[in-house]
Amino acid sequence: MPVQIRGEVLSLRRAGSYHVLTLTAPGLPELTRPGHFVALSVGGDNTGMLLRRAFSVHRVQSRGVYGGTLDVVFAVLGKGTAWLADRHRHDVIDIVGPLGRPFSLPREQVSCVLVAGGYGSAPMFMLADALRARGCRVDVVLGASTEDKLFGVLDAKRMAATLTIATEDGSVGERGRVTDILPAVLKRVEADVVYACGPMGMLAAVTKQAEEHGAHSQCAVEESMACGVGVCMTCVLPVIDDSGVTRMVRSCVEGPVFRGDRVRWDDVGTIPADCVGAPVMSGH
Amino acid sequence: MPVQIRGEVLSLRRAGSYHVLTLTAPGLPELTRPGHFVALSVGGDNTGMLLRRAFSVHRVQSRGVYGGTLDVVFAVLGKGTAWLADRHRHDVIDIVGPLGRPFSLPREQVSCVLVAGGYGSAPMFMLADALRARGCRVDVVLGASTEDKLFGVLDAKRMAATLTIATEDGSVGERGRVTDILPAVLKRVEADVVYACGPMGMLAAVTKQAEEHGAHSQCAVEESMACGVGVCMTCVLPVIDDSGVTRMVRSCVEGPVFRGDRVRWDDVGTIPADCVGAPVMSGH
Amino acid sequence: MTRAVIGHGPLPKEVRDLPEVDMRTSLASSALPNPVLTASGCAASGRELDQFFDVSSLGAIVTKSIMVNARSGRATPRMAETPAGMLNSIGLQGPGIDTFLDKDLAWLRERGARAVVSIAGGSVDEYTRLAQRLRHVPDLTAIEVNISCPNVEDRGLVFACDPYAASSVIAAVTRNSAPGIPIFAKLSPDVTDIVSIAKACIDAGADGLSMINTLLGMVINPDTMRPALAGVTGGLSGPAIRPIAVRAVYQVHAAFPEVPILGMGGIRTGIDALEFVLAGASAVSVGTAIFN
Amino acid sequence: MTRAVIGHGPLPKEVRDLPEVDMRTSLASSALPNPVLTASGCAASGRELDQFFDVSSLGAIVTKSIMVNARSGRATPRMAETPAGMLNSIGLQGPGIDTFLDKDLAWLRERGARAVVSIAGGSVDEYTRLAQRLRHVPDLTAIEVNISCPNVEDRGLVFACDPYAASSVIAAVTRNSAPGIPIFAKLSPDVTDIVSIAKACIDAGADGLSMINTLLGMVINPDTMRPALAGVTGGLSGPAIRPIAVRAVYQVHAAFPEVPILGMGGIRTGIDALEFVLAGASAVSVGTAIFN
Ligand SMILES: Cc1cc2nc3c(=O)[nH]c(=O)nc-3n(C[C@H](O)[C@H](O)[C@H](O)COP(=O)(O)OP(=O)(O)OC[C@H]3O[C@@H](n4cnc5c(N)ncnc54)[C@H](O)[C@@H]3O)c2cc1C
Ligand SMILES: Cc1cc2nc3c(=O)[nH]c(=O)nc-3n(C[C@H](O)[C@H](O)[C@H](O)COP(=O)(O)OP(=O)(O)OC[C@H]3O[C@@H](n4cnc5c(N)ncnc54)[C@H](O)[C@@H]3O)c2cc1C
Ligand SMILES: Cc1cc2nc3c(=O)[nH]c(=O)nc-3n(C[C@H](O)[C@H](O)[C@H](O)COP(=O)(O)O)c2cc1C
Ligand SMILES: Cc1cc2nc3c(=O)[nH]c(=O)nc-3n(C[C@H](O)[C@H](O)[C@H](O)COP(=O)(O)O)c2cc1C
Ligand code: FES
Ligand code: FES
Repeated sequence: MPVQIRGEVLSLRRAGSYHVLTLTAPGLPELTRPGHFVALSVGGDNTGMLLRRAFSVHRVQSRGVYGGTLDVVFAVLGKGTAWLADRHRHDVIDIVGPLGRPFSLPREQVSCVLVAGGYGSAPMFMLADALRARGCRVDVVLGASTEDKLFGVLDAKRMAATLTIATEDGSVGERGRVTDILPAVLKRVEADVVYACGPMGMLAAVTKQAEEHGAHSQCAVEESMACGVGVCMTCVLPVIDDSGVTRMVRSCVEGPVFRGDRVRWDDVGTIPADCVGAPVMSGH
Repeated sequence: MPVQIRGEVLSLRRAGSYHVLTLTAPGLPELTRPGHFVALSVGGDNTGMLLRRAFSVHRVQSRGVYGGTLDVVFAVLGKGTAWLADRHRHDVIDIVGPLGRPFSLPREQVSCVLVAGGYGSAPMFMLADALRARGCRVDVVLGASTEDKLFGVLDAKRMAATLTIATEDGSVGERGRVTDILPAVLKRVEADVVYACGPMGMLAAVTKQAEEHGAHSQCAVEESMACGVGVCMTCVLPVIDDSGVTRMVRSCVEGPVFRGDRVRWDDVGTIPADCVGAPVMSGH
Repeated sequence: MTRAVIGHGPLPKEVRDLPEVDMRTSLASSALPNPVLTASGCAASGRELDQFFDVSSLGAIVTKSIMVNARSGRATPRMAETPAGMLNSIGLQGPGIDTFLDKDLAWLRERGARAVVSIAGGSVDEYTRLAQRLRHVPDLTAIEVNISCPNVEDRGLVFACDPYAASSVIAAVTRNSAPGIPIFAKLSPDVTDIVSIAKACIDAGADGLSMINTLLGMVINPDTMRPALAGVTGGLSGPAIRPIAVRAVYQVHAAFPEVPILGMGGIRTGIDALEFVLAGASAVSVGTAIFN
Repeated sequence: MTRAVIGHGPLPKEVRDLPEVDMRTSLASSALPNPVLTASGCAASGRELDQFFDVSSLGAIVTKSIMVNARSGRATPRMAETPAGMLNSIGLQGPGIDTFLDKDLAWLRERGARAVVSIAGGSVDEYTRLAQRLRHVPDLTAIEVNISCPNVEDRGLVFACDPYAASSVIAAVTRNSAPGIPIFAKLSPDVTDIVSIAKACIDAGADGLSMINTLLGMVINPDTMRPALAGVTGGLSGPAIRPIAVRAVYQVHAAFPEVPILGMGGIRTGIDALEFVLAGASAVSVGTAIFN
């Protein structure tokens, strides 16, 4: 049950290439689970930007003088994120959340590897807390093109049993991508579940490596969204259901977290011919 | 020769119902004469508000640390002025100006009455200074619906030989409109020229009273403008030229100040049938 | 517009500025407690929005256009934001009429919400079958016929762009629907003369008109240098198109003052809704603003 | 787009993001040093803008549509701001072709600025007379034929909305113009099938197409409850309509890849201009953004 809140900017700080925005968000923390996202209005009154922007919940705090706060981590990509990066203390931003389906947590005390590319690590710290509270082992693998695009290295170091890092330019950790270092980690820690958040290509590869290793995978996807609440059908991708049938499902309400093995990664951006309701081919 | 300047907000203060906005405006003061206006961009990046808003120049200062400042006085009317009223120190506002034709100043040391309704007094103080510098007598008549909609009473008191005020609710001065008190003032001070700024209806009436008294009139009009620089033909009104011919003229470049007797006040908002290029009536 | 509609979630924050008066209105023969509806395709079948506010307080939910069979829609990206608007190219993804009736409409009925069912087809025959399927469904507030669909039997020409094609669809639907249920033809603004299309629909038996659907638009992504939408073109909606919608409503109302109009296109606030009412609409639908 | 164009006054502040490369282009047989023009009616005849930047650095000035006789235009208010757009109903106010040639075009020539002269008429005969009047005028970059005008001889039907009427005007203009001068037909988006209008104009001899003109829109003032414009309806321009313009350019370019297109509609930045070029335009005009 999401809520709509007028959040006040408490702080906005840089973290490498990213910005960390803290908003008052009374009522939100109690409802939020790791992997949930929020949709923020951007542009202010009379803006030409109609649509909310989606961000993973990085952190929520329910205590304190503000009766609840929300942290999101974002990269400036276009107009809306540029506007967000220009906010000041006391500015008001409209929040809708928590939205989507969060990560599934294991019932048993299993070994979990959390893999993130770039700001994909934003939701991983809440997730790590929840997993550790259940007695799971948590190892973290972070990757980015370069050091300043890693987010949360110190926090990850503190909370993870081990932290392994890959950067494409080798500025920190191994030179390469997370998927160059993940298989070794999976083996080393005898991973049962892999949690991943990052670009589609990474999620596809992580799913494959998890499968090869025999681990479950939970992937948080990032599809362009218009409504964020399930009413517009913008954010779909092809997902296989329990009976083996492929459907175009809405990542804003049935995701953003999916079982990796259920997403037809290679077909994202297309309508697979065997999907429910796919156009019937005419001709020979 | 107008300039385009990115002005920084130095201050924004209330004055009765109005707001006084001071912007840095290097280069502007030297170019500005009483009656000029400026066009301000509103809404910021990605705004849905495309058009600049026009405001009379209230004051310019060319000295000081900022290398030139501009004051405008405004009422919150709609979206754009609401946005302006919400600015903070250091915000940047794009300025184009000075625009339009300023008030004509008399060559001789004549008796001048300055009449203004509401924020129409904004340009009158620069004008009064210029007139007094030429040795003219300046008397001021201010009117508004109620006291908080008078602007600049103290300044007017200081600079004018006499100040007469009318408010519709009688909260200060005479109860009534400026045109109820103007004829007596014209007579008392033996006015040679009347300068007026305010709503169209007031300008029409002032022009008539000036004519009856035998004074010249100079009226600053306020027509809705799209470009403010003479290229779009939005801001026209019917004005009689030297040869007695009526044309639809652009108030942004041929005004906003017109000789009162040249404007066909009763026909504003229409295309008079005898105007150049008026539709030829068909029929019998 | 009615206080109940606002402030609880992703719905027009400012659709509230109309005076607090009796807001009852009607869509042809159907009475509505208030004149604010959702626009087809912008509220699914109401269930998701019910988390944010009581959907039964709406004038009605206009459901996503439904076709006979399940349909996967178009490839992604399906959306691009534009100045004060957005493009969509969803391609009428939906479960097909049977599942819709069993699940979605059943939920709306149970919830006590009024439903206007929007139907879409690729041929006159498909519209006919949809009308027949709805014939015995009780308690429908109205049927909205989305004729902004390509006619697969006529080189993909959009029904709403041709008076004859539009009239064929509307005639088939009115002929096959339960008597007494208001049939609203939903018009496209992408035509030279919307009044002539309106006339064709009215003559064919439409009880009212919904206007406007989206305008055909396109965005090219400067980074990829390719169309931003997988479907190349898409439908433009949002405040950007409001002046076009108001004009269309005004023109058609001037020509057919007796015909009820459900007005839409860029409505965000009560003032916007009032503009449509002044132009001649009996009620309004809110679409894109729901996403805001 | 070229650095010279920007930053000196009321002109698209951000039309500068294209790479600093050789920007030469052509409009049919006329060469231009760069592909950025002003849109008709948004730059008068260039003189006012010359205070802010050197108008001879523009690809060309497209002058306000001129008619045979002086014309007072419509009553005020003539303008209403809309979300990311504006409505105008100027009604082609202008001095008539003779004064225009003597004063405005003479100034442009003296100033060394390239001129595309836009002409408008109420009948095929009026367009013919304008073409004849321009026949011996030297150094015109092109003639743009604004056919979004009501035909006084055919119940006020807009030429641009009918292939036959559009073709009659373009044929008359090409027949009566100096050989070699490019004739651009300016199309209206307010049609069911813009490709068919484009075809009619090309078949009638147009060397190129300018697109798009404004869309017919309307705003009702909620305070007065009356249309905001004295002329009731007006033309919608600005970024709001950009997706429609890009789509129109793309469709027409796909159908007639050899025909040069002067693209316009909501261009504010170099990126916007690039979008039109990618859609198929050879050059672009900037209109409403000049006011910003
Ligand atoms: C579930 C989810 C979680 C996300 N979490 C984060 C996060 O924690 N940190 C972060 O920096 N970003 C996150 N994103 C991406 C973020 O939403 C986009 O970067 C942002 O919307 C870009 O907006 P813009 O106005 O700057 O870009 P523009 O390109 O101007 O946006 C135009 C439109 O496209 C949409 N859009 C553009 N890029 C994306 C994208 N990559 N994903 C989704 N929509 C997009 C925008 O929402 C907007 O509607 C997330 C996206 C989703 C769907
Ligand atoms: C030469 C001139 C001098 C002016 N001087 C002052 C001044 O010193 N102080 C002051 O408070 N106001 C002044 N105005 C009026 C001021 O421009 C409008 O109040 C302002 O544009 C309203 O903008 P808005 O966005 O708040 O209203 P909206 O109604 O949202 O504006 C919508 C559009 O209509 C135009 N518009 C609306 N009302 C007016 C109006 N009364 N006059 C002109 N355009 C209008 C706006 O510019 C905008 O383009 C002046 C106008 C002109 C033409
Ligand atoms: C994402 C989206 C999906 C839509 N789907 C449909 C649809 O299925 N059937 C239909 O008739 N109109 C559909 N429309 C059009 C809307 O119902 C409405 O006519 C249009 O968007 C204008 O209103 P607005 O500006 O308030 O959105 C859709 C619009 C959007 C934005
Ligand atoms: C105030 C105004 C006046 C216009 N006058 C004309 C005109 O005289 N002739 C013409 O062909 N187009 C005219 N147009 C249309 C523009 O040339 C252009 O086609 C349209 O505005 C779209 O471009 P834009 O969005 O960049 O303004 C006018 C537009 C505006 C805003
Ligand atoms: S974004 Fe609208 S359904 Fe997912
Ligand atoms: S406002 Fe454009 S000509 Fe005056």
